Amino acid sequence: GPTPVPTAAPVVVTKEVPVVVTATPAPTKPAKVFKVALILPSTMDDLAWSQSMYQGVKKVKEEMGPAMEFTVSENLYKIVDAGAAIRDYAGKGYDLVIAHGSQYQTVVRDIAREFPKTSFAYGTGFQTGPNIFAYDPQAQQGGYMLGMLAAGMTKSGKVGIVGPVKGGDAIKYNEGFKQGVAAINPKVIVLETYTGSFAEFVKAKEMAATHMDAGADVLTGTAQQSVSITKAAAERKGVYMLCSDMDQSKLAPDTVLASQIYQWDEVVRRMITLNKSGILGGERLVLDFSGGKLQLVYNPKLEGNIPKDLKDKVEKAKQDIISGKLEIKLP
Amino acid sequence: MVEQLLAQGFIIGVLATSIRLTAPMLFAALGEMFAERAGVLNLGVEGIMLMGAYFAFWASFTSESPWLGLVAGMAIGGLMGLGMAFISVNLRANQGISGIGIYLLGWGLSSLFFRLTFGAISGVAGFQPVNIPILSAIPVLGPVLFQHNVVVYIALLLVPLSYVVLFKTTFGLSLRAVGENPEAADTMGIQVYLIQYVCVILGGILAGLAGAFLTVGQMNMFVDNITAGRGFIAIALVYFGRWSPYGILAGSFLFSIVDALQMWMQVIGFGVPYEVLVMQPYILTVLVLALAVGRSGGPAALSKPYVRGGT
Amino acid sequence: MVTSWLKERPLLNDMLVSLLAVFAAFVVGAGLLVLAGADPLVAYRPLLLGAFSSRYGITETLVKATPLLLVGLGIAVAFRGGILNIGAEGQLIVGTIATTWVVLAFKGLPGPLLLLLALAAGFLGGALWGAVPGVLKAKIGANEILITIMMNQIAALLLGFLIRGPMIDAEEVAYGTGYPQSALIPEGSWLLRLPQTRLHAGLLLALLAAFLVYVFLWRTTLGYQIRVVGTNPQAARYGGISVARNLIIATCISSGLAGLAGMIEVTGVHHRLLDGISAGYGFTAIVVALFGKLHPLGIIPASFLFGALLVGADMMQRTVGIPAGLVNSIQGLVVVFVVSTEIWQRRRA
Amino acid sequence: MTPHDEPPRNPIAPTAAIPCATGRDQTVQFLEMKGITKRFPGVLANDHVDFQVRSGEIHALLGENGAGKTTLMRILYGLYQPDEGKIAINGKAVTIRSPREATALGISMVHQHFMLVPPLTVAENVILGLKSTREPWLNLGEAQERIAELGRCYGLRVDPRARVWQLSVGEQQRVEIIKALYRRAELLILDEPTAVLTPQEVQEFFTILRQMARQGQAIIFISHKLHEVTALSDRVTVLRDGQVVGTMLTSATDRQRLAQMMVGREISFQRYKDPVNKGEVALELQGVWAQGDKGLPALKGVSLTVSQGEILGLAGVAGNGQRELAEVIAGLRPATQGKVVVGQKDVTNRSPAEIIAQGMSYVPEERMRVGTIVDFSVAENAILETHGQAPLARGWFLDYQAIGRYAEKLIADFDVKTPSQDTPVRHLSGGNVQKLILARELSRSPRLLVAAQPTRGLDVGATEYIQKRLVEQRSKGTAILLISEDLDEVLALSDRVAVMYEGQVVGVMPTSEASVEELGLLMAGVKKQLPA
Ligand SMILES: Nc1ncnc2c1ncn2[C@@H]1O[C@H](COP(=O)(O)OP(=O)(O)OP(=O)(O)O)[C@@H](O)[C@H]1O
Ligand SMILES: Nc1ncnc2c1ncn2[C@@H]1O[C@H](COP(=O)(O)OP(=O)(O)OP(=O)(O)O)[C@@H](O)[C@H]1O
Ligand SMILES: [Mg+2]
Ligand SMILES: [Mg+2]
Repeated sequence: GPTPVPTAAPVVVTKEVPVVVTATPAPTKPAKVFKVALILPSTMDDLAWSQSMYQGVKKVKEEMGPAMEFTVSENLYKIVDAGAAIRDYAGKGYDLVIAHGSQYQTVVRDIAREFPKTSFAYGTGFQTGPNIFAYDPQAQQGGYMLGMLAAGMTKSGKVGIVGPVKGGDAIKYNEGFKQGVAAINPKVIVLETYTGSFAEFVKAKEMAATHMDAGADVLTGTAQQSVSITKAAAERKGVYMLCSDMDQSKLAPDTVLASQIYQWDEVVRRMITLNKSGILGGERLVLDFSGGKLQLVYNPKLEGNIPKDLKDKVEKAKQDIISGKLEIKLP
Repeated sequence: MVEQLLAQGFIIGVLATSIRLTAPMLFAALGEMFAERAGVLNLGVEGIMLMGAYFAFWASFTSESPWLGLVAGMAIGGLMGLGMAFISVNLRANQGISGIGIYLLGWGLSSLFFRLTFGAISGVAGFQPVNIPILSAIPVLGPVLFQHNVVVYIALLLVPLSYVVLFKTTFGLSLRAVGENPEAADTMGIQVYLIQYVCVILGGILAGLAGAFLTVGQMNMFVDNITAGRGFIAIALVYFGRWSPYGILAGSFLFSIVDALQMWMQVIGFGVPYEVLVMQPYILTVLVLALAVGRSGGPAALSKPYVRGGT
Repeated sequence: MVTSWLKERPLLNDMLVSLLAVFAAFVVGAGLLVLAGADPLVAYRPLLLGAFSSRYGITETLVKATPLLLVGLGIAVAFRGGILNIGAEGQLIVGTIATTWVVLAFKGLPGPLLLLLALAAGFLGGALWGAVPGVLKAKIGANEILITIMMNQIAALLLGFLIRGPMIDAEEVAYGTGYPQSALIPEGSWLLRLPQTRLHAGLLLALLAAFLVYVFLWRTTLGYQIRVVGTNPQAARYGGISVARNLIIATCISSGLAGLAGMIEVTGVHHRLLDGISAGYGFTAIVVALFGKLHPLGIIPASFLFGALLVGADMMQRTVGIPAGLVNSIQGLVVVFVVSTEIWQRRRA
Repeated sequence: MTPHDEPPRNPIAPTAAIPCATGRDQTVQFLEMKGITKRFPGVLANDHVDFQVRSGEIHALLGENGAGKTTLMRILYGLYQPDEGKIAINGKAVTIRSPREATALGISMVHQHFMLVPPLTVAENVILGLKSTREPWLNLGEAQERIAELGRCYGLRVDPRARVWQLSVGEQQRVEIIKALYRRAELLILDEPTAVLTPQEVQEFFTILRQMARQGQAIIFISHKLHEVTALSDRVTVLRDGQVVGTMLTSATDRQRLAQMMVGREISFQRYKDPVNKGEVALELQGVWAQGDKGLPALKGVSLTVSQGEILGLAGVAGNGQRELAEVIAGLRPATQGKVVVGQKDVTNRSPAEIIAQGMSYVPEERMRVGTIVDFSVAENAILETHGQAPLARGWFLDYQAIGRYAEKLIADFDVKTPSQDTPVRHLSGGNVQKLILARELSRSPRLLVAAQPTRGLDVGATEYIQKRLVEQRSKGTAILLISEDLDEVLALSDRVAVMYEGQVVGVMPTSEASVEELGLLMAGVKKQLPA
């Protein structure tokens, strides 16, 4: 039978947003209301990169209540459109404009120059500016731990990565994953493929199937199309999926073993605080396990299947990463 | 590496995958073939596929029956075909533009409705592969041909069926005449507009079916823009196949097999950059077209709206 | 009565019909808005006025109109020569690649010279990409629709490959983000901009191009030949006009203009090579060209109209926070309704 | 849903019976059209036309180009709706909303421009729109048999399995007739059917028509060739400017009178020609071979010379290689063997441009498809070959003043009837299109003019004018190769006559020594002239 619909929250919000805005049109807003705009490359319900950030901001919004105003523009993968949106928000006097993708770096830099009073943020990235925050998830850290799990759980000795494009968040995660696998069992083969797009869902699923035909019994992957991988894995017996960005176990309760999840709310909170204290940018906000902004969550339903010693090894690696004893190098 | 390439598992994998990839292309391309044979160029296939995909998902989700999903996909496809027919046959709109309009509309509506009805990604059971008894046991051939879900078989059967309809029935004769020379057909008492309507609607139904296959036969879920350009490829394949069912079968299978092949080559891990591998099906199509297909006129009256008495 | 009165004023008639069509589209769209839980009256304000109300709206409209105009002109030239160029998207991308590569390769040169180089590179890059289907059609009659559709995909993937491999920004590699994008092009090669906006000098270039295309098609012997070939190839051969030669010339000019649009996007807007740099201008421009009745004087307003529609739609989505899908739907409705009412417009040759 | 969408009165194909014999009452008034009026933007195509046809009669319909003949017939066939007027069949008032209804009423039409679907076979074309006896399946086998049968008893030889694009014009003509017979038409409309046939074919064709009439079929026969009308028809109706000038028994009138009724003035059928004074050879063909569209050799070693100041008439049945020959000379079709010399220059397989530069002009058989760009204005058509030359062009740029003056001159010199030089050619009548082409081709004062079917489908007036201009041009010293299937024309204009049969020149003789009978035999391939 069909799996139940997960939280319908996004729907509620898309309806709630207009009310907020129309209630208080941009120019004549009371001074203390803090206005945040969010630019998303895919949809706010992609169960991945975009939705994770969207929910982060939403969380902060719920805390601050009327003191904060929050608008979101989705599906702006194309930089031209995103640029238009960013500029428009800046012009409308928003305090913080978050462009959620590394591809936005250039446009953000361009526009930030012309709106010195506005805070801008983008990521994954490192180049900051006087009024630009760059946030930088250390995806390789969670990748490493999930890699360890993969190597420990595989029976066939083959695990597969279905990537979107070779860049940004994806390569950092994949790199960490491969090192994690090697740490547990160098003999385990890592199959690595890319669809060439963030949104080739059908191809992603067929690639996942190909991985499994080739013998892989643990899969992973990033970006919005990763739901396809999860789905593909769910349709075969005895295959595990390891998620990044968000926990997709709702979509496949018997397949998703563990996930690395991003605590964006922390990042957003930090940026708001800085902004209010007059610091509009210049800081590179790192998301990692030590800061607790990255977390590893197990799917309670399957957690039991993981051998104790493997889980301990992962836990140890986590502690070493936090303490800085273990650093995952990127090529 | 080479021995891996020659391994049986590899070959079976490639062929099986390519057949799964072929199915949606076949539905959409065969549908477009009928429309174009009757003289109507429908560039809106992509949009119709997306609508079919969404409604099939919605229906099978709520009814828990993938079959109802297929029906819903075909229904909405036919409806959009009807719209396209009205615009291009009665209103004689430029078929190039109206197609693009239909595409935008279909894409937009599908993702809008999805947001309103679901709001979050979720899955359906969809069609499960059925192993045809005995046949599926045949080594190599079995796994390749006889271990798919029923919709794949429907797609393959549609090829000879379309051929028969096109070349062995009165209706087929009339529609070929309409696409070649509507004035002559008209003077011979053929109801040109009626034929064009039927064919464009049929094209819509099949495009809807193609979309439905993606959501309830392949992905078992819906996501925004799930077709990712397959509708346009299908149109290309109609030219590739020179408006003939068997030509289209050859084209879409060739295209899919190369796609499946490049996936496997990535899995096996060649030194080649993956972009180059992903490019292969497209490059190949261009080459085949350039070297083999050559001149392919197509129906003489294609995309020329017909009005009795000229003007 | 009215209709007959309008018949004497065909242009007014056409505009009125189009406006009514757009209105009808919005009425239907209003239904969808209500469905999405938004108040149509609130939503439509930014859609209709957004593009004109603010300095931002106006300039953004022009920013979008610029590539639409250039590509649209190209598509018109091809059309007049009897070719349906669906490949503008790919040609535009290759234009951006060629431009960025040349500009980065000759960093040292003074700005103006660099810009001239970029101009040539963009045009030639697009033209070369377009020459493939052009030559194949002219020499072996291969179908250009199919080939250009395929070559669009190839171009996109080629771009991806280059900005991840050969052309990737050294800094990105150094840091390890490896985000796929080229290095910034030297400031000298940036087109002039109106401060506080993205409006750049490329617009003037596009308008100049419109004038030149008009002159080319209707005032030069080559333009005449291309139109003959496009309208009746048999008559062309009979009249001693080489069909193959003119087909190739037409496609090259067409794709060259698309490449030029790419050059302008790089030097005017992005200042570097990025994934998804084209934003589907190649397709929208087909609609623009046909709206503009394949005539520069029509394509100029058409490109502005669509620029405004795109900008207004974005603003509507932002101010009212409706799902992106609704925006596509309404744009689709507008296209469908306007094209459906052509039958009540004067038919132009 | 569709504007012409009516109750499915789809006629069932008659099951195989003897297709020939069906006796009908010869005396009844089969068709009566009363006060038919049809307006087109700016034209009154039919003006209160009264027109009757009896079963078993052959009724000729005469009139100049644009007189309204085709329009009247298209109304009868349901392709146009009349603005005013009534139609009665067998005394019953009817409204004919579409060809389907016309067919159901026993009306068939052979159109001035054939209504065939080239990629389909003859059989497929014939059964188009008919229900098969094995619905929904096609029953081509049965159709092919019946077509063969009809072919036998009417002497209409054509292969039912051949694809129509492979057929000669004459064969296509037969397919059109078969379509009518197959449908058991009681009234057959023939719009200029003989324009494409040889004398022999015309004779056969007339026999067929007379036989059909004897069986009680009513036949409406439209032609510009008065001698055919007088030879074939029982009654004649003459149209001028959309009005009926009169209807009379054919026996009670003659060519001169009919011509006068049509045109409203005297027409001279004599051609006064000054004697030949041959100049140097302008065109020389040496053993030219070439392939036809079907990939078979269409020219098998053609050798000819045409000198300046003479008209060489090239007679022959349609589809014996005349068209291919013209195309080879014009550089539009490659010669596989042999030599083509224009002036002193060997132009074998050179580009059309080069050959044009050698002073070759060509009036192609297909006016609308090849000779002109119908969507372009008269002026733009006038400069097709010369647009690159001064004064029309200055460097890369066109000079529209000069072009305007040039077009005006052509229009005036060849009195082309057109609203303005900016009018699209598609709005001109056939005769005026031909005048425009001739004007364009002659204005280059060519060394050689190849004219293919220059007067086909043109009315007496236009024909007379075109022929006059050709003779003038020849006297100015141009060498003219006149390709025509109209023997009278060939005999009237040529100084020498050549005959083509199956891709070869089977005879060349001075016109003085040529007779219709002899030429006819040569054209039919019965007789072959021994090389003198
Ligand atoms: N028995 C067959 N097996 C496989 N393919 C076939 C067969 N018969 C025909 N085809 C394919 O169908 C196409 C159309 O069939 P066919 O050419 O017989 O009909 P047609 O009337 O010529 O079609 P067209 O409109 O292309 O002329 C052929 O070009 C061929 O590719
Ligand atoms: N569809 C049409 N639209 C506008 N005008 C038309 C149309 N068809 C015919 N006419 C005009 O009506 C008049 C009669 O045309 P028609 O074809 O009946 O003449 P015709 O006697 O058949 O001439 P021809 O001997 O050249 O065939 C002409 O002036 C023609 O230009
Ligand atoms: Mg006529
Ligand atoms: Mg064929």
